[in-house]
Amino acid sequence: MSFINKPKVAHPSLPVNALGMTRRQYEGSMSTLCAGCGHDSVTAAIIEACWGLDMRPEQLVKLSGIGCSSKTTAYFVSGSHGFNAVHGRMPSIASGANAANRELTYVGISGDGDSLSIGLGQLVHAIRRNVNMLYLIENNGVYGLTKGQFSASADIGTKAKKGEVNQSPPIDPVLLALSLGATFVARGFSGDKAQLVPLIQAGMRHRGFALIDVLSPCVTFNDHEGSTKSYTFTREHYHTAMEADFVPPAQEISVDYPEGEAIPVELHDGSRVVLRKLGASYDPTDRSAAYAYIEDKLKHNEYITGLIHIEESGKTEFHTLNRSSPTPLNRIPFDKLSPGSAALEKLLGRYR
Amino acid sequence: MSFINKPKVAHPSLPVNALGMTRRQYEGSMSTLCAGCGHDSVTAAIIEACWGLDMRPEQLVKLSGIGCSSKTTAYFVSGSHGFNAVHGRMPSIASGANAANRELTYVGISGDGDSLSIGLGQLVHAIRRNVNMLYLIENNGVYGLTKGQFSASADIGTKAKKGEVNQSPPIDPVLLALSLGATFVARGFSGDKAQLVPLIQAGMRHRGFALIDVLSPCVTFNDHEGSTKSYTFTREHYHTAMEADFVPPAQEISVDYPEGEAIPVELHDGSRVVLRKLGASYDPTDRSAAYAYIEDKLKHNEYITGLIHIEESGKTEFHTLNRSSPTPLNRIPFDKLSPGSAALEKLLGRYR
Amino acid sequence: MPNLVSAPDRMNDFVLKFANVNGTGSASANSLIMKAIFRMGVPVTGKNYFPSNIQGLPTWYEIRVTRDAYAARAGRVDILVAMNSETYSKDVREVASGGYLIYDSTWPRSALLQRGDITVIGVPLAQLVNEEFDGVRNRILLKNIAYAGVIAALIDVDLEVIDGLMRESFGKKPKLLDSNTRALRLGYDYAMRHLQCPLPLRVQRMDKTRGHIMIDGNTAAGLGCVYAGATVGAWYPITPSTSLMDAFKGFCERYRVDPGTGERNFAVIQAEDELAAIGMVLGASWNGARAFTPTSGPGISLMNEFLGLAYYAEVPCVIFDVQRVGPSTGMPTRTQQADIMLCAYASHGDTRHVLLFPANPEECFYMAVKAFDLAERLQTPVFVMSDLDIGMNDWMCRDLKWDDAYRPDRGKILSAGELADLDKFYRYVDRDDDAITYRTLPGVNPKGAYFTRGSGHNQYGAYTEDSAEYQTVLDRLKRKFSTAARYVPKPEIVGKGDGKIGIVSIGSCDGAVREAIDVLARQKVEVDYMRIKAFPFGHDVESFLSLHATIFVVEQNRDAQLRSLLTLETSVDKSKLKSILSYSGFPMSCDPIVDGIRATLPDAPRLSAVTGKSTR
Amino acid sequence: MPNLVSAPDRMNDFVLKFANVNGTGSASANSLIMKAIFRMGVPVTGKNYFPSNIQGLPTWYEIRVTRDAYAARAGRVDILVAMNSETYSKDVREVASGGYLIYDSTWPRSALLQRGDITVIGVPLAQLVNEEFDGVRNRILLKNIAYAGVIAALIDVDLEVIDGLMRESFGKKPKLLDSNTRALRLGYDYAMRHLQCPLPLRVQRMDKTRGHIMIDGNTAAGLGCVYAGATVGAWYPITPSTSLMDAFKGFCERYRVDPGTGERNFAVIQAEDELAAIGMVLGASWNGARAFTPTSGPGISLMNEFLGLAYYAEVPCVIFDVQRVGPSTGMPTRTQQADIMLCAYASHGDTRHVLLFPANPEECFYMAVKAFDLAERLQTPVFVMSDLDIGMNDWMCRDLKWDDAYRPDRGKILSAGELADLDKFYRYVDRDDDAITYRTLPGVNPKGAYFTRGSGHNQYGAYTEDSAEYQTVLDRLKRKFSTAARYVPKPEIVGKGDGKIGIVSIGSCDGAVREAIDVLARQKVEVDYMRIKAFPFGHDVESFLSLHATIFVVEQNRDAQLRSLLTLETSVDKSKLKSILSYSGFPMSCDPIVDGIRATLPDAPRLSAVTGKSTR
Ligand SMILES: Cc1ncc(C[n+]2csc(CCOP(=O)(O)OP(=O)(O)O)c2C)c(N)n1
Ligand SMILES: Cc1ncc(C[n+]2csc(CCOP(=O)(O)OP(=O)(O)O)c2C)c(N)n1
Ligand code: SF4
Ligand code: SF4
Ligand SMILES: [Mg+2]
Ligand SMILES: [Mg+2]
Repeated sequence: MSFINKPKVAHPSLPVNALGMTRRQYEGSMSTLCAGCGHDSVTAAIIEACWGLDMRPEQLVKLSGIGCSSKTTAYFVSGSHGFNAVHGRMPSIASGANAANRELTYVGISGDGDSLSIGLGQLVHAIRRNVNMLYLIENNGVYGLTKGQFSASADIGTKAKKGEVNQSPPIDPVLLALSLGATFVARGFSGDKAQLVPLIQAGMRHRGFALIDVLSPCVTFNDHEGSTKSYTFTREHYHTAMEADFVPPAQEISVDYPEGEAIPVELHDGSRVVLRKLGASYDPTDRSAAYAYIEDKLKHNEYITGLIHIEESGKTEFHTLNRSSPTPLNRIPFDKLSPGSAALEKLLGRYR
Repeated sequence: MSFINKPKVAHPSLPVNALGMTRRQYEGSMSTLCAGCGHDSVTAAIIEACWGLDMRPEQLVKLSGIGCSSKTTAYFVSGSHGFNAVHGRMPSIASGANAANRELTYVGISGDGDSLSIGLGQLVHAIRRNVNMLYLIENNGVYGLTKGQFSASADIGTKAKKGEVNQSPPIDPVLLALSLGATFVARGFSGDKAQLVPLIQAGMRHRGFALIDVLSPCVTFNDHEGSTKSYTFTREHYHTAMEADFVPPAQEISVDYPEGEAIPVELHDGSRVVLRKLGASYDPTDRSAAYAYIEDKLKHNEYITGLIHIEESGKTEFHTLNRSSPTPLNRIPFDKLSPGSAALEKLLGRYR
Repeated sequence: MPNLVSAPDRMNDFVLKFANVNGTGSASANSLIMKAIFRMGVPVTGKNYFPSNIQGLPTWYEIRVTRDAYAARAGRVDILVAMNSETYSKDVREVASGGYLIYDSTWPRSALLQRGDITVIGVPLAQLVNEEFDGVRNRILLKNIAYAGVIAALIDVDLEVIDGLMRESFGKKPKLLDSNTRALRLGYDYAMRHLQCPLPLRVQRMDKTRGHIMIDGNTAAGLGCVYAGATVGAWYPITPSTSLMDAFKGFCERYRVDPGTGERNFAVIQAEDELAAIGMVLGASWNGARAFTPTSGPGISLMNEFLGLAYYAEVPCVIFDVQRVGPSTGMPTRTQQADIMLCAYASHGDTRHVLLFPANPEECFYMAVKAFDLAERLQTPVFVMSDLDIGMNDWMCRDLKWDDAYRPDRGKILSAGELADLDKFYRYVDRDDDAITYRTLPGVNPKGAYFTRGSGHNQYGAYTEDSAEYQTVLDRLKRKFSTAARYVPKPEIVGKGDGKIGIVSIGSCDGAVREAIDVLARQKVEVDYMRIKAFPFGHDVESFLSLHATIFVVEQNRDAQLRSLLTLETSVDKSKLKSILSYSGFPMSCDPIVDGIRATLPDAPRLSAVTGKSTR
Repeated sequence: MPNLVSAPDRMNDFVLKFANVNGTGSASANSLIMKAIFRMGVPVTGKNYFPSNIQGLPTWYEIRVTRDAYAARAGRVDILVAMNSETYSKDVREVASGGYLIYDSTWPRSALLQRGDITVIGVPLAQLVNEEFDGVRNRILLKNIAYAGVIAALIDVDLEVIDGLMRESFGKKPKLLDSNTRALRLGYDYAMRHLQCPLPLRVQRMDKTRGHIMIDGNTAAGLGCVYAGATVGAWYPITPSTSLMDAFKGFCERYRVDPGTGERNFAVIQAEDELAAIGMVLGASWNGARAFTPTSGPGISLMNEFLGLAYYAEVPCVIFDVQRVGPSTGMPTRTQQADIMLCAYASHGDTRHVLLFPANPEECFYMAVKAFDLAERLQTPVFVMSDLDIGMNDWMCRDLKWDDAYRPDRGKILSAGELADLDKFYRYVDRDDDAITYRTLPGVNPKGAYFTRGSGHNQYGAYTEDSAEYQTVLDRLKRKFSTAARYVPKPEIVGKGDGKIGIVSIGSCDGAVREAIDVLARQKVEVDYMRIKAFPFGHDVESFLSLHATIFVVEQNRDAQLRSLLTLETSVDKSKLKSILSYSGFPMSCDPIVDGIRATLPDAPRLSAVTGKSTR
């Protein structure tokens, strides 16, 4: 059984969604991040996305590692369970949780340090396993919570607050995910909520591992002149290549797109994302093409944003490959799990 | 000071190298691997390569993790120090060792399990750090030492000895290294020693991280019908795209290559690799091109072998970026390291 | 030929050891003999001493025929089948005086003629087999069956029984059945014709194995997980724990797959390493599934950080530590009990964990089930401390029984209804005064939502850096451990329990201890015995310790880790605790125990040379 | 205004606490005051209680003015500068009766008028600053300096001294110097004009800080690594250890870079995680460099597997564990001593590790050097067990001294020459009967080549699965630990050493213990004190324990981990060991010690309310 908590005071002015819930009811506890931190904007986008999806709070599971970014799971949808794991190990927690109950919506929030340094192995293998979840990296090029060391996503030539210049090649989460065969790869910018919300909604509804790399500047340690992850630099260098509109199941596709420009993709729950190429010269369903395009742009310091690649068959999703029963494993009645005394008696023959 | 051990009995029939050493003197203890294991052929190639390079045994450092492949460091060059680390963690040992003494030649031997599962994070970051070493993966698609479970390099559709079919996308070490900006990326086959030896020699002389993925079949657990890592399958599906000849410093390039076909690359010690394209339609110094080519071929189950990509500037090599003194850190006289009492006295002013 | 033992003496009471090369398929021949003896109603144990390698190195298989049903390693060899030229000389030395050595006389072995006090029997096995069969691999395999035939004749194993076993294994493969039967006869007939059969050391039908099975601990534990209703298993392969997950998977494919749809009621995840494996188990348990991971020492070391999270955030999980020889990679195919301290206190900060100590495969089955009940009841990690000897060797155990009335103890989980009735849910408030608080599962009711974290939290589940709030939770966790002491299995006590000398031990030492007690009894030395089954230690452990003046703590590690745990976690005066340690990597025999205890007795002539080494 | 303390009493003896919001730059203002008092020759300590967060949460800075030079937290507050509205009410409650509270009266604070037993002083700081300066950020920063000015006036800090300090920090930035000086005057003049200055709680010049410095333990440890000749540092950032590597790097950039070529005689590697960090340290040490890693609890948990390898393969390495509150992520910005058991026995299998326990920054410097000597001499991991209180707070210490005659003890490393003379080198043969064997470095001589492995090996360094060979090495490792006991620093013993009552403690408890001893002395209670500096414990530790009838073990964790280690690793009867535990996360004060000891005395009225809480 499940339970919808009605808006305590049905405030007439506040718009409600199909569950009769206001945006407020998707909020969490107060953020303790620095004023202006990109992560708070991402939190706002997630709240908007959940409200728009008419998400039942109890259907959502929030997971994270350790870092300023990882703290944000406490700042949205207080009606959902949250699991703040240890540093870099959230993917394994998410994989296990998802194995136990395939019905819920899993959202993992991580940082570039949490995901690309200590957590790289787990991230890569969660992608390989195609765990059905949205994995969102709040990417700021530094370790915020430990006061600004370079992370593995720091670009060559970027300058640290104390002046040090990074010279090691960055790990780009988008290229990484593409090279590993991820079925949903997107990039966003904390400063562009309009673009981010539908990406998050599509990612939540995608059947399989959906990675969104969100450029989310750290105002305290990486927002200065010479940093390639500052607000200014990001604003100047990000380009939407693949605009995505999200259309819920019931709804009609209202906007009418110019002939041939729109690519609608149906998600497993019946909702659709409509992709529109903005200058991008490749087919978003062609992974290799996407890789080549992104990599080429990165060489010129251009961050391509939008829904970069999608493959919606769900063929390799974890439970599909496992042939798991449709009933979540944590709800299968005990008598279907335990073979009982008769079977045991029979089995013992093998060992005599 | 260093020390050359002369052939105990200068056996006239056995050819000797510039150090007066026979191939025998580059051997190690007796292999305990299964008869026919691909890894033993790789060991033979390494012995040949070291002999051919007139390598002083004490100049070589052998490192490995845990696995059948990782055992092989005991089977070559008994005159070299060996470090058999814990499972998947050899890259960090190698990075530290290399930091302490930049003068020696570091060879890391690993397996697909050791490198792509438990060890993935360390491998990736050693590549990023561009540690000056040869990293050789003896890739058989399974965990040999633990009796044949699939590793992360198992191809989609490959069949296990017990019949199970793998459906998770493989991690290809070559694509991984290319996407991370590795400066020397090659692939070989344990069954093709002629191709492998010069690759190993070039990898040892390359200034920076040199990765060689060697297809090295496991006769006991992954050499059956239906496996894509069996001898038969590999023989049928590997194609040399970029032949590499190794030419030691002193030597002339003897072979005369047909006009325009040969691309000589000078390595930092003055030796050269001469690359010859065999059908490959890309420039081996162009990383993106290499990536696209390899990835496309892999889609059709074709393993491209040879020296796939090389960038010899050494610009991002660990010690270059660190601006380390040319004298190895482990040999700097103590008085150059410890500032002494006067300096301390002066420093204390800060803290009053 | 010399024969120092008189027949009736050693009937159904001797040790048979096979020296082979690994990867040559000798295992099936060896277990054929063992199984046959078992089916003749005679108790046996089988111990496999194999290398950490796949092919070509020495490997041994030891069958103890023990009419008294002792479970321990005998510590002597009466009949040695020397099939590995590499180890001939070493093997010859190992045979007890008056024993027998069988070798392949196809090639002359002067080395074997060294000893006059044993009987050396040559059989031209290779020659016989090569004349009869072709194919290199085929000949290697059948040579094993051939020597099995020779042994059958020599120790008088009922051919009918062996035939039955072979029919069962090759039933569907008539060709194989035929060649194996022929190979067996080849050896059997040769022995009957040329050797004096049977030997005085021989088998005679008894009725002591009825109601028993031969099984290894990993198989039993895997089966226990199926019966406990575990649905998620995450692991990373490591010897000697690998076969536990193989077993679980195998049983699930048999019992958990819908015949119609092929849908599976389980998920086995091969993780990328042990850090991920335990993470998956935590995620699944937190989400309401029964989940577990099997591993060994190195895996436990890697799980340390997550284990601290599980302790502090109170997430149930079950870990099987099939211990092997440490430190570090150590000897992966040898046995030890050296992870006790690590598991009891795993992770940084103030932590403590629940441990169960199975003594044999039978207990692996029951304790696997118990482990899940305890983990969910106590909301904390529970370790099942098995070892290579229990996990990978064949033990004779009583039939496993299952009570169909059993229902899992899921502990304090609030249902949707209970949540609806609550006006507010707080995760870490001690409502029942047993230091165990209520938890909720995702997907049930937004009122149950809470935030699980390894960072400082107060009893309401909120983040805190406040000392008092932090201490409230930490102090309750300490009290919870006292609650745990009441829930875990009580020790097994043998003897009046108040004699002067007491032995305290755990797990796979049990067989050796019981045998030592018999040996000592025959020497008029009386000792009581307490086998501890779990940590934390309860009242019974305390009282046994206080009732005995001298206590010998028997365990398989260098640093007396069980003794350390007793010293720290009970009120015992440690000067009372004497250690008897065995950390050779081989399963324990009774000798060191007998010697150790006798050495402390006033009138102690070292009798073990006679007593200990004799199996009776 | 009420004033319950008479002036002379509290001269140079009171506690000043600043309540701020983190990320507002209050730190510089607070340390300005502390440094000024220090320069006036008056002993001080500064303790920073900050949140695990970057900006916007409450943070406190506590300055103890202590003419008796006590190092511990006082456990009381006399003057509170309440600059954080969020915590006003909590802060007000904390002021000791008769104390003072200063707040920003720009906005009325009715909440402050709750207490009649303290003096509340309002200063319109925001108003003053806003009138004088512009720029949001600028005003926030200068407001801090302004209240520093107010405090200077109230407690009579010499303005000259403060000006001097400001000139030093802003010397090259005249604009900043000017605005800061003006802000300081702003507060100072206002106070002089409107408030009764100075307060009875005030500072007066002394000459007790000559030959001393104010430094934190991480800086001192980082400096120690430079002086010890460490060339490779590998780490992964984690509070509270991060500043140790920052310091090392900073000093190296000053002392280890060739001015001409810019070539660097060091390498600092930011690893991808702690598993890699310790791996790099092992690789570098194995290869002959002095290498180290600073970390905290979670890092130690992750290093467990590698630590077992280092122990068994005998690879030197130095680990700084700057302990924080556990378990799990715990409270990263609070202090504790709860990794003792983990570090002593880290990793699976039978292992044991060497620990050093610095008590203050001064010892961090010397013990850093000692750690490298011990690690190389003993060829094993050595842990320096610091904590957040020592590592990140400013302590008054004696000047650090360096003996230019010092040469590193590299231990038993065979030179090229020695190797040439050997006919054969064996890595693990105990040639000197001290259980320490000879090692060789790569690149020197092929005769020195050996194979380092965590798998079973014999004394010749060869792979083995043979019990006897395995045990030979494992037994020597155990003996090596006894050798270690002779090499590590001896305990520091205060008192006759044979009184009835003894206190045993470690590390940062030292200040609180010494103060408690004074308090008790004034109550005619005599106690001896042993501060343990290292594990394994040597003879001196044993004899102190045996000489005292009652022993109080004082430590900062829940589970009495030091007491546990003493119970296991000495012959002491544990019933003699009483625990005094503090695990609130705040540095220890003398109160619990005084209370704990008095409580056990027959005639014990709890005096601490008076004694403990008073700082004299
Ligand atoms: C095992 C472990 N090592 C180190 C830390 C310290 N630590 C906390 S957060 C963090 C990095 C966070 O960086 P990122 O993931 O990018 O998050 P951000 O703060 O930048 O949003 C580190 C190193 C830790 N908590 N645990
Ligand atoms: C921490 C840890 N986990 C698991 C193991 C067990 N183990 C040993 S080797 C190995 C896999 C080896 O596979 P690979 O690297 O491909 O080497 P191969 O044997 O195939 O050459 C595993 C899982 C271990 N030694 N240590
Ligand atoms: S430090 Fe950076 S990442 Fe962390 S909260 Fe502040 S702005 Fe955000
Ligand atoms: S098991 Fe496979 S990988 Fe290991 S030695 Fe045998 S053939 Fe080689
Ligand atoms: Mg970040
Ligand atoms: Mg492999």
